[in-house]
Amino acid sequence: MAEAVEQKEYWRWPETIWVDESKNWHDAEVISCGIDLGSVSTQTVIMTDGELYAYSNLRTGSSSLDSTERALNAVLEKIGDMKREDIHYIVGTGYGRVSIPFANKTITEIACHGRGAVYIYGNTVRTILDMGGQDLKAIKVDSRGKVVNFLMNDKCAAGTGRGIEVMADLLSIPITEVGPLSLKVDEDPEPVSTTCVVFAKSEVLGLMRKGWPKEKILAAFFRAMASRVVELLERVGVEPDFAITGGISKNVGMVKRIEKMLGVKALEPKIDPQTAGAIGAALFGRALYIKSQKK
Amino acid sequence: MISAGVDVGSKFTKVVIMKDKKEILGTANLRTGVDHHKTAQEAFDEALKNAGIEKDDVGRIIATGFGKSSVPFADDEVSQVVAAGRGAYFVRPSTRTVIEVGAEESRGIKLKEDGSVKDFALADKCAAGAGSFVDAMARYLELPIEEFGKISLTAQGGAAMNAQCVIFAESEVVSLVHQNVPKEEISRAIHDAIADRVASIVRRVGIEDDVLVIGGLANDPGFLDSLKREIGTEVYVPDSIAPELVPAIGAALSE
Amino acid sequence: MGKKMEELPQYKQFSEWIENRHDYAKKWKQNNGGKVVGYICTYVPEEIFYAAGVLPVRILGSHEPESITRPYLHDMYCPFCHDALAQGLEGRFDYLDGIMLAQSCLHMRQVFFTWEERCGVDWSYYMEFPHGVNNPHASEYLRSLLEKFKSAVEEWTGTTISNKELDEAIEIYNRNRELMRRVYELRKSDNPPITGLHAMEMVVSSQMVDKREHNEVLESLLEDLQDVEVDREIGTRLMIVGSEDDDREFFRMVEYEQNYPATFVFEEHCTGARYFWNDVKPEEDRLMAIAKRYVTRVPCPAKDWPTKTIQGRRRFNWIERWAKEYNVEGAIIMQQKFCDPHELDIPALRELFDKLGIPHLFLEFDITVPVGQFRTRVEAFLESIGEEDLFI
Amino acid sequence: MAKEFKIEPLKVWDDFKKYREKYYRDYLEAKDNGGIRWAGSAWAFDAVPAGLGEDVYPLTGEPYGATVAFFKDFSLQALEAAERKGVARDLCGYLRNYWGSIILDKYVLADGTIVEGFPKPDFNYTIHICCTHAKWYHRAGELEGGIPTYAVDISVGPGYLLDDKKIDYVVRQLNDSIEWMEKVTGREYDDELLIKAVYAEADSMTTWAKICKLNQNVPAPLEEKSMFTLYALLVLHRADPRVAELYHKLYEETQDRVKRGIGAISNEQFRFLTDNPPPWAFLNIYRYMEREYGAVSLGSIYTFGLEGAWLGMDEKGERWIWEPAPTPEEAGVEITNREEALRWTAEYNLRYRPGWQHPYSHKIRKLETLQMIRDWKADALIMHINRGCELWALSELEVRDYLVKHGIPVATYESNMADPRDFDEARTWNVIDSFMESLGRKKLSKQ
Ligand SMILES: Nc1ncnc2c1ncn2[C@@H]1O[C@H](COP(=O)(O)OP(=O)(O)O)[C@@H](O)[C@H]1O
Ligand SMILES: Nc1ncnc2c1ncn2[C@@H]1O[C@H](COP(=O)(O)OP(=O)(O)O)[C@@H](O)[C@H]1O
Ligand code: SF4
Ligand code: SF4
Ligand code: SF4
Repeated sequence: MAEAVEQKEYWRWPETIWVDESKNWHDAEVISCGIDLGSVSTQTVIMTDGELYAYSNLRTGSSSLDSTERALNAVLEKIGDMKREDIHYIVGTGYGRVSIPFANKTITEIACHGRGAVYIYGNTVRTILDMGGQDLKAIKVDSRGKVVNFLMNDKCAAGTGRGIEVMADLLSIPITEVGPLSLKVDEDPEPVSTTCVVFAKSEVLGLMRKGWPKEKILAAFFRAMASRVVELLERVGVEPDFAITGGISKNVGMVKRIEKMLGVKALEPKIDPQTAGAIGAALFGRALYIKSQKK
Repeated sequence: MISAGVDVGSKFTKVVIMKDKKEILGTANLRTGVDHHKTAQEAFDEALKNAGIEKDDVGRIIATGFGKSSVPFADDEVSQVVAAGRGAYFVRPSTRTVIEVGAEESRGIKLKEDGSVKDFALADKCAAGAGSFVDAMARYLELPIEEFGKISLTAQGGAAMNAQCVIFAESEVVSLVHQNVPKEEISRAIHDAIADRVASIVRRVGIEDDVLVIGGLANDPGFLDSLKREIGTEVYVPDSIAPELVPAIGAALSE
Repeated sequence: MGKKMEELPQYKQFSEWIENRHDYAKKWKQNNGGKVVGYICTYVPEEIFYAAGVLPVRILGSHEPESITRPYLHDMYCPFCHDALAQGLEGRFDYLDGIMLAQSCLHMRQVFFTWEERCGVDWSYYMEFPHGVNNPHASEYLRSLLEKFKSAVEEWTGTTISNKELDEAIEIYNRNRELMRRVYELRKSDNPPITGLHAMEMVVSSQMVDKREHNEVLESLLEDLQDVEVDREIGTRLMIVGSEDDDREFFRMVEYEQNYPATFVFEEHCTGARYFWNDVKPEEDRLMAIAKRYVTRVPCPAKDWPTKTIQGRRRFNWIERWAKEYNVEGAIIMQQKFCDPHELDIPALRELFDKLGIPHLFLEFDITVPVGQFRTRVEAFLESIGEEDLFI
Repeated sequence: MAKEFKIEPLKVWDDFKKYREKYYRDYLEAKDNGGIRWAGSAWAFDAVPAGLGEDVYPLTGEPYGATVAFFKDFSLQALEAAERKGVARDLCGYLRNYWGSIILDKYVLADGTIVEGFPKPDFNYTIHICCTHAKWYHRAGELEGGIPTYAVDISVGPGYLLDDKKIDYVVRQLNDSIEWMEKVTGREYDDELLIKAVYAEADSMTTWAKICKLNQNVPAPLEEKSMFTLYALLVLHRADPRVAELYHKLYEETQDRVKRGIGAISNEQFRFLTDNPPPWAFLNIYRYMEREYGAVSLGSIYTFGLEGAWLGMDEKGERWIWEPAPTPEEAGVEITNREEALRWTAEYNLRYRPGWQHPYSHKIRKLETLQMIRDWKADALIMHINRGCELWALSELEVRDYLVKHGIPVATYESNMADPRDFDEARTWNVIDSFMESLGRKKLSKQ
């Protein structure tokens, strides 16, 4: 039995930790925290009186408890003098929200992305597409960011972030480059016929054998994925303004194709859209804290 | 005469060199690269080296496996089903049912008394019952694959996986981890899930003794254990040769 | 003050019946010396079996993963079928003396045929059943089929079924229906004393046990319900509409394990209202009376299409009525994966709820439901209906 | 060395192609001259609307769905359009192509020309036997903005168990449907035209059975891929006397081919049957079999039995008889009025259509298929596990098991008749090659 050589991890996307150095958190009345424990990534957001103050964006490890601890500690360390007790309210969201032991409350990622998107993009946003690690969500919100309607893909992982990671690995291209590379084709080829991640692998290998360049394969793959996404979006009905949150919003190959198929441009984010869920959670945290004080 | 079988699998490329269709002279097993052609050549060279012979000594080369058409130096091709059947019959002539589980594919083959194929069934779309599933899960639990297979044997059983798909299975594993389910139980649940899927394919051809399990996953004791339990009958693995080499043997045996 | 609602012994009884359904049937056989027949699909005219002293029990699945049906059933047949057939192949229904199908969807037929062949039963009966139940000739046609069916049962059991026995059976069945409707009636109140979980268990257990016994329990339940203490927060009033559904895990998750309170106030299922809502209206020709009941009952989507005109679906009128009467705030549209009859109605069903202004959530069920994935959806759905507090 | 057979193109081929092309165009243009358009299942009682006049043009849904499927690009658009409207992906593939066309408001002609505006029928007229038929048109009617729809329930059990009550049930509905059509169209119904159509229908269907039977000869005079084109007129408009006439021509020509030993392929050395509707976008499977293995597909219970009229199950339900069913003339029946015409068409269809027998037991299809293997001297069966039609999916795996137990080799591949996304070329060739090799057949190119 030959050794299975571990390849370079092309799927690894860059992690970030950020603090707004211009602010002094001691001035704030309410310090709220949102933690979005996703299947692929974990974001921790600290807000001071409903304003973004600090965040981290890290990979989710195989033990989520460690992941959240790590994520929260990473932000606190970066801030320097903030301790966990200084935070008034923590809201957990995301796939693993129930396993954040120190959260005061949990709220679904759907509500949080809706709320977070309005914070990031402004209150004209009506339709949000959240493209994350394992699922897609099409969310309609009102001007406050309250969810009016939503749809989620469930049956199939095709068209999700994990799927793109698998593809990046297979083609040995860093995940941050698959998007730009896929746009280097003049015209999109026919989409791959299986959007199934597992079977797309053999289809992709087949295309490689046929001598297709990698950008063409990616184009075919993203086109197939984008059409699944658009299908989901059109089922809730796209109303402008339209915005994309979640990790795949950083993949221009997907974003451009989705925009083209929909005939609608997505708003440009001012803040890392992967943090939308955690921002929403932190905002809810603030509201809940204020409410609890009134009682 | 010396013949060689080259099995270009989706993950590993295997070569077996045989003498007079009786004796195995040398073997090789390399990870299939993006360039199949190159891997096949390298694996072939390595097998020659192991056998201590030269290329010109080999009279006939037969390719099989999912990349069989990218072996330019082969004289002929044989389908995976026929190769697996032939190989299985060679290593264990009493075999009637062959269960092959490779990295991405699995199949069930029913053999006649003389070792020829009577019926077969391949995994359908969206069936994650194969080796890559194990690889992904082992990686997720941060266990070496050998370890991952072994610990399954010590489990009590009871945890279940519902996901149909490798990708979703990952999140099921995450949630099992969250529930503090011990790793051996998770391993067992994964093996049960794969065995379940493999069995449901093999049942299409009907399971008849003896059952021989081949392909890379036959190295995994946890899988074999779950499979036995699932189909309720004894299963065998080749005893003198690695189970993933069996299709390559079958290819080397082909006319 | 009465008992606490969750402690009512009748609720426990329903769930015990479901859990020990096989033991119950075996014991029933011993005690009554009669035959037990497994039926597939609620269009089976149970009254006729009952009149012949046969206990009809419904064949349902067990919600456990299985790997034994795929050699026979197409992958894209619904999970309920796979699950039901698995029970037969695993021998869990070994005690059955016979099985019967009243023709409904295609998937169920395959279960029946494969069961006939591979699960070993002495007697089996396939009854054609008009699919065009909205067609004026359906009752008469069904009556002719019932007549044949009745003779077959008589021959099988060596009895003759006279009007007297039919009347008795009709009465017991009607009584069961009426009692269950009365329990449902209580759910219109602001504080329903029964959750969807218990209501579903009530209906499912009635498909598994002797209706006489079931009636007794229902009667005592109605008595106890008069002054029961509702010690739970009702929260959002939900209705569930869709295919066969006896998945207790799901109900439990929604009503008992949610972040936000919610209660099902209505189940429009063939394991819910569709099963029992309509009575047999007595008339001289007993078979005609039975035929009319099954033709005019709340139809399943497999049979609900107009034979002429473009008018709507009969089932939708019921759904609309129930949604209003029970003051429904949100609907869960649940469907067995791959169930064609339901799928064909879903786009129109969504339009209906839109029209009624009732928010709705669509879920596809499998043999085992991914409770984790569903939890998020249900929670988000409940958040979107209520939870104004989050927005200041 | 294998024997070489003479081959010749079919002379009637062009006539069949032309009829089909004209059919879709006629439907499109029907309104220009005040004609009537109706749409419905290919299994609808085609002869009944014929009584509304000589200018009545049908559009049958399944063949339309298959036509769409054949043009992959358009099909993708249609399927996606339907899915966006919440139509589930596992529903009948034809239906999704059809609803998709309505939603896109585009109509495709036989040559692939895409016309803007899906032509709405005056009414939908269909039958219901699978779970889909009636609901298909009910919803289509809604999507089309309220087109009236009539569905005849024909799920009355297999032909050999028919009784008067069952036939009555169907005939009554047919009678009602005529009144309804008169109301919907405002036209007066002409019984003479009905009678003519009923004769033509039986003539077409029985003649097709006779043609299929000729394929029992070695070499087979026809192969299945061409038969898909040839049987199409039956699903389009079998009650049209011109269609009956074309089948007579085809029958004569095929008889002549048999007499002269003309084969469908020149190198016939392996004979197989298929099962279920094929993946329309990938009929190259058949060419692959011919080219690589000298294998000819003789037909299937689908091509023979969808629209062919056969005696079928004997009265006891023990034996399947592959003999053409009698036409009224052959049965010595004279049809003189509406009631007789409706009774004839009901009974003839219910009794003699193989496709209408399957949903009532596994046994029928098992006996039917095994008998077919024997009568047509086939070496094997290649089964398409079709995700696109749940009616034909019923029993298929039981049939497979039954054949294997009887020593008949069976291969299965998975795909979809009308959704090209479900076809996996590499996997399919893999199955076929494995299968042929396991039967000891080598590719001709490698010999
Ligand atoms: N910098 C990046 N460039 C391109 N893709 C990225 C980048 N960062 C993350 N992604 C994509 O986003 C996915 C993770 O999305 P995310 O919303 O964080 O998932 P979740 O919250 O569900 O865990 C990754 O799988 C990857 O495909
Ligand atoms: N020692 C082992 N323990 C467990 N699984 C193994 C072991 N060795 C190989 N495998 C499994 O076998 C698979 C490879 O099988 P193989 O038959 O060589 O694949 P293929 O021919 O499809 O490329 C790997 O994906 C791995 O999951
Ligand atoms: S295996 Fe493929 S088709 Fe199935 S759920 Fe996963 S990605 Fe989707
Ligand atoms: S859920 Fe649907 S497909 Fe399944 S048995 Fe019921 S009606 Fe049939
Ligand atoms: S599912 Fe099959 S039988 Fe039903 S309408 Fe579609 S093609 Fe016809």
